[in-house]
Amino acid sequence: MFALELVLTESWYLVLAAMLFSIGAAGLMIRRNLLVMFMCVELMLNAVNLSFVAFARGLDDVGGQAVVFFVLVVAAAEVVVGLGIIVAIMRRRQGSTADDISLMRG
Amino acid sequence: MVALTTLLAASDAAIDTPDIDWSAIAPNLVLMLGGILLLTVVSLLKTRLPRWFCATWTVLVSLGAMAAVVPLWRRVQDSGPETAMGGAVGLDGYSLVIAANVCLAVIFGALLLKGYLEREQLEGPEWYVLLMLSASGAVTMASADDLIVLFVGLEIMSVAAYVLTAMHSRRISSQEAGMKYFLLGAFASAFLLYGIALTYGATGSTSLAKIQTYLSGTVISHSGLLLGGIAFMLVGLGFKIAAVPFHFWTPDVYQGSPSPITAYMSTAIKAAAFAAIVRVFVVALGPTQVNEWRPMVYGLAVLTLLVGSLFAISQTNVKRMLAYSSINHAGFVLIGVLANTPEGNSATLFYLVAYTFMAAGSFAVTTVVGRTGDGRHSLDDYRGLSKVRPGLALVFAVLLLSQAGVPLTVGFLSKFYVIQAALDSDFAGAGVLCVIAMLTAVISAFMYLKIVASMYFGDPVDADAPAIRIPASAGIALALAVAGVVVLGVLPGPLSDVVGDATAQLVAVIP
Amino acid sequence: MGAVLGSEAAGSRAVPLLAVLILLPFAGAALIGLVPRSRSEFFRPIAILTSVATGALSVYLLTQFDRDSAAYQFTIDHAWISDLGVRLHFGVDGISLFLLVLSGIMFPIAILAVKPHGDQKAYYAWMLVLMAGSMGVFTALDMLVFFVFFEIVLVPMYFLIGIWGYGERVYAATKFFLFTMFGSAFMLVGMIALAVLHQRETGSPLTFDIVTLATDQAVSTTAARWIFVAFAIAFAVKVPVFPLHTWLPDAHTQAPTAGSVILAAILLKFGTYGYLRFGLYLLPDAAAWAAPVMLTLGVIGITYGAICAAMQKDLKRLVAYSSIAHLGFIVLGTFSLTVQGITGGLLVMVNHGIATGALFLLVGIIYDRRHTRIIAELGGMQKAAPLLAGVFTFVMMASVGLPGLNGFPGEFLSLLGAFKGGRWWGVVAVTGVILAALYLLWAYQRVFHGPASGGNATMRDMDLKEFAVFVPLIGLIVFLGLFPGPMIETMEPSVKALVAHVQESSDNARADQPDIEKADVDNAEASASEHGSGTEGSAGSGASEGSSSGSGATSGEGHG
Amino acid sequence: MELVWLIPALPVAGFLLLLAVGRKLDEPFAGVIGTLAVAGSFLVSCVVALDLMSQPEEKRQFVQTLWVWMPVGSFHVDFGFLLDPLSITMCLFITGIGALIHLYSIGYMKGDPAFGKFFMYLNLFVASMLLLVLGQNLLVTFLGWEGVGACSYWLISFWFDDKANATAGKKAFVTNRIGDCGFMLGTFLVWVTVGSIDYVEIGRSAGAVVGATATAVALLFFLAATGKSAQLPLFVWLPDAMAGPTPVSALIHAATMVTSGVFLLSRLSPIMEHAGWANDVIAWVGAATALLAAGAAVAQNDIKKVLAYSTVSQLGFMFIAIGSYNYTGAIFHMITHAFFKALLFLGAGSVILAMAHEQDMRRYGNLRKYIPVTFVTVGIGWLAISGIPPFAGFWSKDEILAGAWAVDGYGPALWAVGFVTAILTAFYMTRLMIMTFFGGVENWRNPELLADAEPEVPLGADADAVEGADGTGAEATLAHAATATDTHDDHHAHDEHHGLTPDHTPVESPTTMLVPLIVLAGLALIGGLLNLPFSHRLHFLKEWIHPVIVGEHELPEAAVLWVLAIVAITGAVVGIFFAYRVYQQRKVDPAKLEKPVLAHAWYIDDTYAAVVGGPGEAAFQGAADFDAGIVDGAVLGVAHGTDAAAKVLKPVQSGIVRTYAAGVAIGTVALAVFVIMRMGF
Repeated sequence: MFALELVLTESWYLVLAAMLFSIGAAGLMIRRNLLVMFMCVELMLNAVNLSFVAFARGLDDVGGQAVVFFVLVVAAAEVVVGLGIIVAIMRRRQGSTADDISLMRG
Repeated sequence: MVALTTLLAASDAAIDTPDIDWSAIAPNLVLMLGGILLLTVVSLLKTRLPRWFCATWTVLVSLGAMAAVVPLWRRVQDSGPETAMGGAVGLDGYSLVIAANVCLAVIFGALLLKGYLEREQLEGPEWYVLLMLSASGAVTMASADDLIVLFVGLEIMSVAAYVLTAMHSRRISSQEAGMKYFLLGAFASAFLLYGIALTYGATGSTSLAKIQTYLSGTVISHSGLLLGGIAFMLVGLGFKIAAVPFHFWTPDVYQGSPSPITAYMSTAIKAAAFAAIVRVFVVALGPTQVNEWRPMVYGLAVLTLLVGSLFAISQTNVKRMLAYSSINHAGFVLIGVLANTPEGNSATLFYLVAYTFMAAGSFAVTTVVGRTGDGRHSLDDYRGLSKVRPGLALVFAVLLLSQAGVPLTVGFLSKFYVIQAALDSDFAGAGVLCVIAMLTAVISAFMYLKIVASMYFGDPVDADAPAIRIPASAGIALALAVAGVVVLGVLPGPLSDVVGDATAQLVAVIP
Repeated sequence: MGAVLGSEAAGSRAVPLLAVLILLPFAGAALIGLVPRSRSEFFRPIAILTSVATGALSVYLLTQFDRDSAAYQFTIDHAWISDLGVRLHFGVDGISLFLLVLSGIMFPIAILAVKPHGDQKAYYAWMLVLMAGSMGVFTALDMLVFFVFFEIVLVPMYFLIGIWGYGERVYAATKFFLFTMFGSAFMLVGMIALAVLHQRETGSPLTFDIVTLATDQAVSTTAARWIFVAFAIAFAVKVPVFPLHTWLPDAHTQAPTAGSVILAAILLKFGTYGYLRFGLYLLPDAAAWAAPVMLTLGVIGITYGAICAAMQKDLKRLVAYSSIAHLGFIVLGTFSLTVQGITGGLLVMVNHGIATGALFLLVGIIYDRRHTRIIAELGGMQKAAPLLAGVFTFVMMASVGLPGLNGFPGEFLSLLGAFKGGRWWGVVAVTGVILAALYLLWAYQRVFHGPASGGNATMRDMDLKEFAVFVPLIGLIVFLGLFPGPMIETMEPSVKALVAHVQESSDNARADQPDIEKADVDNAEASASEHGSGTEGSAGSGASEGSSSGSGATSGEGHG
Repeated sequence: MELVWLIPALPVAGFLLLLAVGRKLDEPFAGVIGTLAVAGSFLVSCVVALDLMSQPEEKRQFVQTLWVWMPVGSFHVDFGFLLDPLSITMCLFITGIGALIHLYSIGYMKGDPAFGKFFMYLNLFVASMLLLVLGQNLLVTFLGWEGVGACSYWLISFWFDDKANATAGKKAFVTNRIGDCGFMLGTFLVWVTVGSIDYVEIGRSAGAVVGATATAVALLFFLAATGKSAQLPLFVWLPDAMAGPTPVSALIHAATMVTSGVFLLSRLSPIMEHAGWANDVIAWVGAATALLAAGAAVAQNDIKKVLAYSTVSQLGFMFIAIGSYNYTGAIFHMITHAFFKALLFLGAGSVILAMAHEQDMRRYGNLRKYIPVTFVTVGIGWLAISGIPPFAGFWSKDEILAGAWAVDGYGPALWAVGFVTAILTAFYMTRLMIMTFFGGVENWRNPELLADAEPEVPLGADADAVEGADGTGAEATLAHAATATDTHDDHHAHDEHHGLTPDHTPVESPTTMLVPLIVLAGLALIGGLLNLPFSHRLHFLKEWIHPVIVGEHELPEAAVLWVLAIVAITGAVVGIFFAYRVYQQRKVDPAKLEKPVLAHAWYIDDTYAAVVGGPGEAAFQGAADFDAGIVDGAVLGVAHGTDAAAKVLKPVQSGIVRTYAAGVAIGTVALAVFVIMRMGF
C-alpha cells in the first residue's frame, strides 16, 4: 500500500494565479455584460493578490502580504465608482450590452 | 535572561516605525487636504457657495501646492535628493517638477471648468474636489519610490478621473467615455499590478531603490519573472500614457469627456504616468536592464508615433484629432525615455511641461468653441473662426503650429530636446527612430494645418450657430497657455535650466 | 583652414547692425499688430517705412563691408540656449552679403508694387515677418538659429498663399508647408547628429556654431556623408531640385503677386545658400563626394525645368518653371567647386531674384488687367500696351541671359565653372541657354505679338506709378550686367577661401580617392592636360589660381 | 586712337536718345538722329583709321580697356576694345554702309507708326555690331554677338502683329542661340587651355592650343559661325528673316551681321592655323552651302528670297576662303559683298516700294521704264555679283576661287564647286534682272496673274521647336509680305491701300533712298581696288590686315591666276547668257529649271519643321506630362497613400470596448513573446 502525497510548492500557486488572471482577461474580452466584465477585472486583481501572497511566502517577506490589503482597498474603491458609472448608463439605456455602447469610434 | 534580552532586542527591532517627514510630501498634502476640505465644507454648509468660490479655491490650492514645491526644490538642490516615508516617497527635482506641472494642469482645468459648468448649468463642487484628489494621486504617483505607492497613487488619480469623465450626466458620450475609460483602466491596472507582483517576486522588494541595488548587486540573466514584470508594468503604464497598442481608449475618452476634464487629464495624467515610467524603467531598471526593456519601448514608440499621426489625419472631429496628436506626442516623449540618460529625462520633462501648455491650451479652445452642450467639435464648426473670433483663431493657430513643431514655439524645442537626447545616447536605431519621428511630425502637421486652414481660409458654415462666448476664466487659461508656448519657445533658458537641474540625480540612485 | 572663413572681423560695431536688421521688420509687424483694424490707413505706410528702412540699412552694410577680407563681419554672438550651446551668432561675409541686400531691395519693391485685397493688417504684418525671417536666414551663423528662421518663414508664406492667393490656394499652401517640413525633418536630425558627433569627437561642449563646426571638421567621413545627404534633401526641397520641385509651380502660381516675387527672389535662395553654408562649408569633403550627383541634378534642373516651362499653358506657371531652370544653374555652379562656378552661382542667385521678381510683378500686372494668365487667352498686347511690352521684353532678355544684362555674368560663370570642374556636365548644361530663349521668346510672342483681339486690344498700358516700381529693377539689371566687377570682387575673398577650404579638407579626408580631382581641377592644369598640352598659359593660370586660394589659406592661419 | 570708344559710343548715345524721346519725336527727326549718330561714328572710324595707318606696322595694335568686367579668380575679363587693322576695317564698312542704310530708311519707313522705334533698334544694332568687331576679348565680342542677335530678333518681328513675322524673329534668335552654345563652349575651352580669352593673349600663346584642342575650338566657333552666318545646317532662319523691313535685310541680313562669323574665324586665325581638319570641314561646309543656296535661289519668285539665298551662297564662298586659309580673300569678299548685296537689297526695297509692296517677281516686268535710277544701280549690283570685271565682286570671288585652287589635296574639287556656284549666281541674278526690269510684259497689269493667290515660294517652315506645326514658311513669307504690306500701307498713301492693282503705275523712290543706292553702286563698281591681284603693291587689303592674320596661305602664281580668272569670267558670261535664253527669249520653259526641290531649298527647312514640330514637340509635351503625371503624381501618391492607409485603419478603432481590451491583450502577448525569445526558449 502506498499513499500518494502531493507537495504544493509556491510555483503551483503562481501557476494558478496566472491561470486566474488569464481567465479574467479572457472573460473581459468574451462577455458582453458590463457587470460580468467588471467581475472579470476583479478576478484578475485577486489573481494578482494570490501571486503576491505566494511570492511573499516564497521570499519569506511580509511586504508582499501587506500589498494585498492595498489592492483590496483599491479594488473596493473601483467597485464603487465602477458600479456608479454602470448604473448611470443602465438607467439611461436599459439592458444594453457593452458592444452597444460604441457611439464614438473611428 | 539572555533569552529575554534577545527577545527584547528582537521586539524593538520589530517595532521600528519610519520617521514621517510630512514636509517631504507637502505639495501632495496641500492638494489632498484642499480637496477634502472643500468637500466637507460644501457638504456641511446649508447655503450653496457662490460659483466663483470653488474655482478660485482650486486655483489657490494648486498655487499653494506649487508654492510648497519651491522650498523642497531648494532643499533638493542644496542637499541632494532623498527618500522619505521609509523609502516610500522619493524627493527629487524630477518629482517636484512633475508635481508643479500637475498643479498647472489643475489650474487649467479649474479655470476652464468655471465657465463650462455655468454654461452647461451643472452643479459644481464635486468637479473641483475630484480634480484636486486626482491631482494628489498624480503627485503621489510621480514621487513614488515604491511600486505599491506608485500603484496606489495611480489608482487615486484614475478613479477620480473615471468619475470626472462620466460626470456630465446629460452627455451620453460622456458616460460612454467614462465606462470605457473605467473598464479599460481597471483592466490595465490589473496588468500593472501583476507586473509589480512579478518584479517583486524576482527582486524580493517593491522599493525601487532596493530593486536597483539588488539588480546591480546580483547578476540575474534572463530571469523570466523579471522580464515578465517589466513587460506587464510596461503594459499598465503604457496604457496611461496612451502608447500604441494600449491607446484605444484615448480618442474616445478625450472626445467624450467634458472638454475641461480632457484638458486636465491629457496633461496631468500623462505627466504622472511618464514620471512613473522614468522612475521605474530609467532609474530603477535602467542601469542593469536597459537592454531588456529598450527593444520593447522602441517598438511601442514607433507604433505610437505612426498610429498617432496616421489616425489623426482622417478625423473630422477636432477633439479626436487632438487626442491622436497627443498619442503622437507620447511617442516623442518615449524617445526621450529610450535615451536612458539624464539628458533624456530632462528632455522628457521639458516635453511634458511644454505639452501641458500646448494641449491644455488646445482643449481650452475646444471648450469654448464646443458651445452649450459641448458638442460642436467638428472641423466645420471651426470654419471661418478667424473672421468671427480672430483672437481665438490666432491663439489656436499658435498652439497648433507649436504642436506641429514650428520654431520659436515651445513645441519645436521640446521635439529638439528629445531628439538631441536620443542621438546623444546613441542607442541602436536612434537615428532611424528620430527620422521616423520627424516624418510622423510632418504627417500630423498636415492635420494641424487642416484645422488652421478651416479657421483661416474658410467661411463659417452655419450662420445660426450660437455665438462663441469666452468667459474671463477661460480667457485667462488661453492667455496663460499661449504665453507659455511663445515665451518658453523664445526663451527656453529658465525651463531648460530647471529640467536640467531636476534630473541631475534621481533619488533611487541612492541605495 | 576654414579658419579664414571662420575668423571674424575684429571690433564688430557698438550698434549690433544685424540685430537691428532682423528686429526692425519684426518691430514693424508688431506695430501693425497693435494698430486697430479700424485705422487701416496706417498699415501700408508702416509696412513701407519699415521695409524701406531695413533695405536702406542692408545697403549701408554693403557700404561698410570690408571688401578685402573673407571674415565674417558685423558679427553678433550672444548665448541663447545655454545647455544646448545654442548661440545667437550672426555675421555676414561676401557670400551672404548680397543675398542680404537683395532681400533688402526686393521686399520694399514687393510691398510697394502690390496692394492686397481683403485684410490689410495681417497681410502687411506677415510680409514684414517674412522679411525678418529672410534676414535671419542669411545672417545666422548657428545651425539651430538658421533652422529657426528657415522654418519660421513658412508660416507667413503659408498664410500669404492661403489667404491672398488664387485658385487652388489652400492646396498650394499646404503642399508648400508640408514639402518644406518634410525636408526640414531630415535637416533637423542631421544638424543634431552633426553637433552631437562633433561633441563626441572633440570632447568640447555641445555647440551648433557653424563656424566652429566647419573649422574643426571633426566628424568622420561616413557620418559626414550621411549628414550631408540629410541636408541635401532639405535644401533640395527649398531650391527646388528635381524631383522635389513639384511644390513650386503650385505655390508660385497660386501665391499673390508679392508672394510669388518673394518666393522666387528670396525664399528659393535659402536652399542654394544652404548648399554653400551647410554643404561646402560645413561638410566640404562630403560635398565634394556628392558633387557628381548634385551636378547631374543641376543639369536636369536646367534642361528639364526649361522644357517643362516651354509647355506650360499658364504664364505664371511658366515663369515658375523657369525658376527651376535658373536655380539649376546655381546648383551647377556651386558644385563645380570652382571659384568661377560658385561666384557665378551667387550672381545668379541675386540676378534671378531681380529678373524673375520683375517677371512675376509683370505677370501680376497682366493678371490685374486681363484676369487671366492663360497664355492662349492673351495675345497682341504690345499694340495696346507698348510700355508694358517694352519692360517685359527687357526683363525677359535679362532672364534669357543676354550679355550686357544682369542675367548673363552669373549664367556664364556658373557654366564656365562647371566646364572647368566637371567638363561634360558643363557641356550638357549649355543647351539650357537655347531652351531659355525658346520658352521665354515663345511665351512673349504668344502674349504680346500677333493680332490683338477683345480685351487684349483695349488693354490699359502700364501707368507711370507702376513703371516707377520697375525703375530700380531695370537700373540694377543694366548695372549688374555691365559692372558686375565690384560685386564679384567683394565676394571673391570669401569664395576663394571657401574653395580652398573644400579642396584642402577633401585632400585631407581622401587623398587616396580618385574623385578628388573634382575639387582641384580649379587649377587649369588638370583640364589642360586632358588635352595633352600643359603649357605656360595653363600652368600660369593654374599657378595664379593656386596662389590666390593659397593666400586665402595663409591669411586664414592667423585666426584659427 | 584713344577715340576708339567713341565709335560704338555714338550709336549707343543715339539709341538712348531715341529710347528716351523716340516716340515723342515726329519723323523724320528720329531718323535724322539715328543717321547722324551712325554717320558720326563713321567719321570717327575714318579718323581712327588714318591714325592707325600713320603708325608703323608693328604698332598697329591698340588695346583700350574701359573697365574690369568679370574678375573672377584666374578668369579676368576686361571690358575693352582691340583696335587693329582688322577691326577698324570692319568698323569702316559697318558704319559707312550703316549710315547709308539709315538714310535710306528715313524714306523707306516713312509713315510707319513705330518710326522712332525702328531707328532706335537700328542704332542699337550698329552699336552691338561695333562691339562685336572691336571687342578686346571673346566675351566682349560675345556681347556684341548676342546684341546683334537680339536686335535682329526685334527688327525681324518689327511688324509684330503678324504672327509670321513674330515667328520668323523668334526662329532667328533661337537658331542663333544654337550657334551661341558653340561660342560659349569655345570660349570655355580657350580659357581652360590658354588661361585667358583676350585676343592678344590668344595670339601670343596660341602655341598652347594644338592638336585636338585646336580642332575642337575651331569647330565650336565654326558652329557659332554657322548660326550667325547662316551656313549649313543652321541657315534656315535667314530666308525667313526677310520678314523684316527691307533696310533691315540689307543691313543685318546681308551686309554686316551675317558676316560676323567670317570675322570671328579670321580673328581666331592663330588658333585656326593649328586646327587641322577643322579647316577642311569649314571649307566643304562653305562649298556645300554655297552650291545648295545658289540652287535654291534659282527657283525663288519672291525677290527678297532670291537675294536671301544668294546671301547664304555668297557667305558660303567666304567660308570656302576661311577653310583654305585665305583670310584676306574672305574679308575682301565680305566687304565687296557688303557693297553690292546691300545695294541689291536696297534696290529691291525701292522696287518693292514702287510696286506697292508686292514682292513676287512674276508680277513685275519691264520696270526699267518706271524706275530708271533703281534699274541702273541694281544693274551694277547684278554685274558685280555675277563676277563681271571690273566690278567689285569679280575680284574678290576670283581671289577666293584662286585660294581654293591652291589648297593642297582637294583644291581643284573645291574650286570646281565654287565655279559651278558662280555660274548659278550669274544665272539667278540675271533671272532676277529680267523678271523685274525687262521682259516686255508688265505682268501686274494682268488680272488673273494677280488673282493667282499662292505662287510657288520655298517652304521655309518655321524651325521653332514648339510651333513647327503652325503656318509653314510658305504662308509665312507670303503672309508677312502681304500683311507687311497692309500694316505698312495703313500709314502710306491711300491709293496703295489695296496693294497691287492692274492700273498701278510704279514711281521712283524719294531721294533719301536713291542717294544710298547711287553711293553703293559706286562702291560696287570700284570696290575691287581694295585688293587688286596684279602686283603685291596693289594688295592693299592684304598688306593692311596681314599683321592680324596668322598662317595665311599664298595664292598660286600669276599664270594660274590668269587662267582661273578667264575661266571664271567665261562661266559668268555663260550663266548670264543661259538665263537670257530662258527668261528673255523664252527658249526654255522656266518650269523645267525651277524644280520644287529647288523652290523648297532641298526640303531642309521642311525636315527641321517636321522633326521639331512633330517628335520634338511631342517629346517636350511628354516631359511636361511626365512632370505633372509621374513626378507630381508620385508626391500626390504618397499623400493619398497615407490618407488611404488612415482610412483603411480607421475601423480598427471600432468603438467597442472589448476590442480595445483585445488590443491591450495583443500588445501584452507581443511583449510576452518578445520576453520569451529574450529568455531563449
